[in-house]
Amino acid sequence: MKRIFDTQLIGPFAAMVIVALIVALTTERFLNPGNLSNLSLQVSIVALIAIGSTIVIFAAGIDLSSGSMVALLTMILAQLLKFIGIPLVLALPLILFFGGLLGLFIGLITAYGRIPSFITTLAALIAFRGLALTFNNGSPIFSLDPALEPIFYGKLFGVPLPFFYLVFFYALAAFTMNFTKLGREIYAVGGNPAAAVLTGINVRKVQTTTFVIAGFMTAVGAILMSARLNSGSPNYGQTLELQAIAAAVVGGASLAGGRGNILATLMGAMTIVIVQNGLNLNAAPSSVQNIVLGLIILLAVGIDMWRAEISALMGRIFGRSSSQQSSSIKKEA
Amino acid sequence: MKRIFDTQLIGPFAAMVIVALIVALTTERFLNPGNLSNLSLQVSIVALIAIGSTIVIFAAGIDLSSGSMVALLTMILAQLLKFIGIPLVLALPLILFFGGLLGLFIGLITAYGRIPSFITTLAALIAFRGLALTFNNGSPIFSLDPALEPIFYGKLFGVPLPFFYLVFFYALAAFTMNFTKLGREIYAVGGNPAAAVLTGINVRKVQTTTFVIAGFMTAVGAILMSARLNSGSPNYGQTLELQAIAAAVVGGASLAGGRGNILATLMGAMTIVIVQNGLNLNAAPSSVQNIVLGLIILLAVGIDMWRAEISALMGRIFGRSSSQQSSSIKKEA
Amino acid sequence: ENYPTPVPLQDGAQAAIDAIEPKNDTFRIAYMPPATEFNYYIAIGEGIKAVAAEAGVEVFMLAPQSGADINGQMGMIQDVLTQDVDAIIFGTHDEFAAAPLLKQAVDKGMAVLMINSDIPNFPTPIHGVVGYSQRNGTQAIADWAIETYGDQPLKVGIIEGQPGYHSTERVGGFLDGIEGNDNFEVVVSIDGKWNVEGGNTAGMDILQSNPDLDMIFAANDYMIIGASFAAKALGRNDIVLLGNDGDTSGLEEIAAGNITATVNTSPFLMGKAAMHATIDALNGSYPGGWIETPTSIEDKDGAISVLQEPEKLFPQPSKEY
Amino acid sequence: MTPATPLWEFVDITKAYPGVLANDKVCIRLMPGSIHGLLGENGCGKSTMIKTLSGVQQPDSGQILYNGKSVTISDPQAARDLGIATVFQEFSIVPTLSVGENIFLGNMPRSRFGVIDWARVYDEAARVLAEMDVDVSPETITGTLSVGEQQLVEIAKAIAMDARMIILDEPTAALGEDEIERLHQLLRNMRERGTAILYVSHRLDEVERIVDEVTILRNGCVVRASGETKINVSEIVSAMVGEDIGEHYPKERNATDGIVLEASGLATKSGVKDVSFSLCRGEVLGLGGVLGSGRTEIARALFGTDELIAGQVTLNGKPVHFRREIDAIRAGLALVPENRKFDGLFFNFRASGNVTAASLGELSRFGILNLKVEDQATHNLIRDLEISTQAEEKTVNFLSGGNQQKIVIARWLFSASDILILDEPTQGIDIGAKIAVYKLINRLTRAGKSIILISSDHDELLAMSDRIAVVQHGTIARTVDASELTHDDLVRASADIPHSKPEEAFA
Ligand SMILES: Nc1ncnc2c1ncn2[C@@H]1O[C@H](COP(=O)(O)OP(=O)(O)OP(=O)(O)O)[C@@H](O)[C@H]1O
Ligand SMILES: Nc1ncnc2c1ncn2[C@@H]1O[C@H](COP(=O)(O)OP(=O)(O)OP(=O)(O)O)[C@@H](O)[C@H]1O
Ligand SMILES: [Mg+2]
Ligand SMILES: [Mg+2]
Repeated sequence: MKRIFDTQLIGPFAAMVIVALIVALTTERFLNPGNLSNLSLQVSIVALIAIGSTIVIFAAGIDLSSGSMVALLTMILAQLLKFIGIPLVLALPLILFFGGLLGLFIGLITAYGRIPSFITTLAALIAFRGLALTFNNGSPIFSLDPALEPIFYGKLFGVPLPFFYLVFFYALAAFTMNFTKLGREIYAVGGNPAAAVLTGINVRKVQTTTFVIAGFMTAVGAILMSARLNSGSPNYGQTLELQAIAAAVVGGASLAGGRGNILATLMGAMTIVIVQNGLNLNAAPSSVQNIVLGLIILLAVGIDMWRAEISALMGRIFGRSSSQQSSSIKKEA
Repeated sequence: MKRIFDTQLIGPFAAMVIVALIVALTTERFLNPGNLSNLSLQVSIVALIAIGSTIVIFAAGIDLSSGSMVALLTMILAQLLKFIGIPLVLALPLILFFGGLLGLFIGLITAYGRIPSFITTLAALIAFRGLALTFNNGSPIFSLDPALEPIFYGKLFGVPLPFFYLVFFYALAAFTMNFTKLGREIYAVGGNPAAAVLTGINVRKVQTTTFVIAGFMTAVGAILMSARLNSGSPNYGQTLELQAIAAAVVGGASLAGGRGNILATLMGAMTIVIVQNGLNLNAAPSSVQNIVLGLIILLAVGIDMWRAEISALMGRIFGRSSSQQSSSIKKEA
Repeated sequence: ENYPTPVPLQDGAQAAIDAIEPKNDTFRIAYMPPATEFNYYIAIGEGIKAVAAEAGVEVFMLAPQSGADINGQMGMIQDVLTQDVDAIIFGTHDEFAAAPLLKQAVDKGMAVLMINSDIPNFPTPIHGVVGYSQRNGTQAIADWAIETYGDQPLKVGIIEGQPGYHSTERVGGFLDGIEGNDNFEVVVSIDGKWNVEGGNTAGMDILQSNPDLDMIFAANDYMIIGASFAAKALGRNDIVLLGNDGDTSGLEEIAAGNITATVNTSPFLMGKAAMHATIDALNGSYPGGWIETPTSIEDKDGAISVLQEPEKLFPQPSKEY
Repeated sequence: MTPATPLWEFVDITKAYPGVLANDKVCIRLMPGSIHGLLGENGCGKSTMIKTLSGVQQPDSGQILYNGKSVTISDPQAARDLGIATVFQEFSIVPTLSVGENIFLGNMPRSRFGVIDWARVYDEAARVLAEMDVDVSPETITGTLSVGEQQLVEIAKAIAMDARMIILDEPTAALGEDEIERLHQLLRNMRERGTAILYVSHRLDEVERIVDEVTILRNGCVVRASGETKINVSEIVSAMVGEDIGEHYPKERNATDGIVLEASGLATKSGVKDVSFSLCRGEVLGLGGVLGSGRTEIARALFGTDELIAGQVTLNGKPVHFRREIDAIRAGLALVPENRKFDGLFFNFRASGNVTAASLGELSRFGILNLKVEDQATHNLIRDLEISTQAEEKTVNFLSGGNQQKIVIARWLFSASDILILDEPTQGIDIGAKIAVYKLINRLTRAGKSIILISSDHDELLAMSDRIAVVQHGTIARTVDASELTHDDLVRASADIPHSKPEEAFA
């Protein structure tokens, strides 16, 4: 437990709480139970996809494809349900499988083709949206299946179902990263791939696996998106990949790879969503939302980067020398 | 001259020619002079912006902000011309200045704040679009100035003006990269920032400069965009940053920094535009365009990465041992 | 009267007006268009605000930036549901996605009206629909084109919007209008993504692949404005350019002679009608149903006369006409 | 186990890279309980051989016999299963992970359900570190350790496996004399227990001390098989180079009385305290001390890289203040950093770009570079310093370590620096290249330039310096004439470090 809830969580957790406090001060509607249960709906899709994006980042990769992949998968799901007539219980696992499969392709090309993941997933970002447009002449497909909506809007003991998905997948991810061979191999590959090769870690396999995980989690997100909107559309998920990466980054994941706590990503996603919710509740225009989100990303990373300087400054202000050394690692450029 | 037109250009040039040949075979309209002069219009905006994106990449950075910055700058230009009533001859230099200034901000935060450029420009990508929306209630502004259109649509000796802008700025960029101190320093910083510091190169200043150049070139692109549509809009330039990066990458620039030829980016941009033009002339749907563009990016980088293997294979096929060693640089992981 | 008499919605699509329970003394109304990227919805919003100011009610606008961001719009509707709002005036690109949330709004006693629509059978019962008939508008401009240019063979290009209800209806209306007329031949039809940039690219491409085009119809004014630049660049001043919306800038382009004609749908007036109906619904004096706002075809002279009444326009024209 | 049967036998191992035949029919026999040296010049194929033996790559042809039976080592895991542990030349630690994790990377102790047993990871790592007498907590993030400590973790990785064969590829390159002695003791203990050890190093003095037999490679071929060469530096050298090279330390004394640089009371945040010394024209001032004593930090303080918080540098009698590296460079200082790979070379440039990198200002007018001068000067330097002429055409990653090092030094010849700080300039380069560097030092001092030489190779330091400053805990304990100091003095100075424990710990 100590391993999972480590000191890396303090920063993102504090950020989340501070942001929540500020929002709660600006509007009493924030702490309304209805609104709080809304938050778990709002955060669910991006936070679930961010699990995959973060794990790819841990292995020093980047996944730009998830937004387009969501579009493609919602179209495939729509096609399956509406035009091919496959029952929902079969279609959902199929979508998860396709998500993993697309991730596998990306992973194989990246790892075995030695192409930087920025490039492969940029290509996928463009191509997947094109593929999504080939279905149904590029038109959205509506009213897929009445049984789809409860997947997103349903409740258990009065708590929205997406809350449970979040708990389940984040618990699984935290366990994997901290207590399994795979998890440690992902960190090792991200930290120093050359060293990982020399120690016998199958670096390419590990890299590929991270993309399979990302594809799978994107499929989970795509299913929730389809359930929420009861439709599939080639336009869904635009910039979702950036939101997912933003969640990881606000949570403190280093793009250089090798370190970070997966639970911090959940907090990063929560922070972003709380801010958006707060702005929505105060009826702020979308322009302000964008500006604020940009600043949050900068601030979150800045605070992480300048931790040593900030703590030194704090020490000077509060008159005690900061004895704790910065845990940030000097990366060879 | 030999320095500028070096062997790194052979690959991208060959790719461009092959693609052009294929397109010419599928439709006789391609080689129509009108269409060819159109190509220079089509390619101009993205190719000019790609100069900046490529130079940032040479210094091992990445610029995701250019698309949003185009939107913001077209809105500022529209505001200046239409609502503030500043004359065009004054407004244009101001926009170039603002572009450089925005680039300066990004550069300073990146270089002196020690924040990865992926993050700062991601934040800028989001925030600039928000800023663009704060003008005119987020609505486009039309019919800015009749004198604006000729900047894009005008001709000199029957050749579209954008062709001359391309020649001018690419010549300038090629000269800078190959014959000036700054150009050399950019490659040095991209190749090994730690070594650059110890040789007395002001790494942060150089990094900042690349972003100023990128901001300036984005402003050039924004002016052309405004001239092309005689308007400003917060929606302009979406995914333009990705197209510019794609041009650099198809031209063979390595995202790891330190190497590449700026003229190759022009060829990369041309290759992409020729393919799109070819698909348009054959009335291919946009879905196909996306898929093809994705594949081109993959192929271009793949061929670059596998050069050693491919030349070995060629050697085996044509019965002579490939004596030339691969020039691809083994990067420390 | 403030708006045309409502036409009843289809069976089962009408929510009960007497179930509306305003919670605030000063009505709080949310205006939720699909996106802020379209001037059109801003113009509607201005109409709404104008009436709100007169009537002394509170209104706020909440919308994602991009029309494609339906997920974002649903999030916003959800956020609004937990607030004490008395009415929602919404427009959406995906009625099926919005339906479950709007059902909750109706169940909570909010007044729910859809704007810029002619859907008589929204998937869940709502209180009213305000808008022009998308099909009738573009069919009228097709009729106008036949009347004006129909005496010789014409090759027509179409710039669609991104696939969806609006694009289907508007393009469908135009095609209905020219159907059976042998002089009109549609030779190409492509997507212009609803915006100027997309319209410009599409215009460039279709004029290049079909140099003999005589007429372009675009599903909105932005795209036809974009296409007009393409025509100009290729030296095609003779081409007939038709749009749809009655956007101020579109009208100004028509007045300037850069575009031939458009369907003027008066978004500002539509917004006023919608707001009047909403306040009436909260006061119980609106019977429910579809309010069809009028449209007209405006060519150069018509556009100038519309521009001469700036109080009915948003944004304001760039000069006096 | 009869000593007559080799534990491992590698027969006719051949491995080619594109354009290079790195190993050509190499045969090595490794006996249990014996330390086998694998020696040769830079690029002769030692690391290639080791990668093959460790399963990192497959040989093109050849046979591997384990206890007389033919085996294939398909991957590093297979090597591990066969009881082979390797310390690679390239750092193979993951800087973002803890020391404990690095030690067990690739085979972390796990419980029955495949769940990682963290308690055991740290307990066993602590045990191994204690056995090696390394004072590092297993929970420390490895990247925060000093280079030397990281190298010790690297070695701990191999020790932890309790292997029957251990391969070490230049394990001492980043170690000081003290650590080297401890490592040797550890290896002797392992030899006692019957472990076969394959040892690669360019420090022939230590080879002489520890190795039982040697195999010498040249251009990928075995030129002297085991037993054909006596374990003696000069014999080894002539076998390696193929000719007798005479004096290993061709020291010229060019020191004069004129003081060019004087440092008084320097201190930085990186641990430099009250450092004072003077440097004369034509002098080589050696900085001796143990790993982590702060020699590199003194160099950085002088060069303007680390900000001075106290003290004064005086250059030719004038006080100077370097805010950045460029100030120091302009004043005539030069720094050849200790890690040429990370801090020295631009692998994306050919020789020319590397040579002129520190002089771009002088090479340009109005910001435009004079490329003719650049090419000509590079050509001349390549000729004068006998650098491989390939460097003119190819990026420097294709050059051997020695050539690379000469190019870094050439940079400062081109910039016409008067004072050169050479930080471990011969680390990892072969004896021939070392002598070339020594001759270069002579040439520089003869031309009236002054040199600060940092080296952990005591013989080299003693032989090449005029005076030696002994550095301890970031300060200069004393400065004496090199001739008044012996190897033992330096070792003793090194031993005077608080946390190091007596050598009995290894017994
Ligand atoms: N991955 C590789 N690809 C191509 N050539 C390589 C590769 N690795 C090594 N070489 C080349 O193979 C030859 C042998 O290199 P190797 O690293 O085995 O030398 P070494 O004896 O270990 O040298 P050093 O003493 O400098 O460590 C050299 O010419 C080197 O340039
Ligand atoms: N990245 C780092 N983070 C924290 N401390 C470091 C780091 N690198 C080095 N140190 C510390 O700085 C001191 C000097 O370390 P280093 O091994 O570089 O010694 P050095 O000065 O190069 O020694 P030498 O005298 O061998 O040149 C040590 O106390 C070490 O622990
Ligand atoms: Mg080696
Ligand atoms: Mg050192």
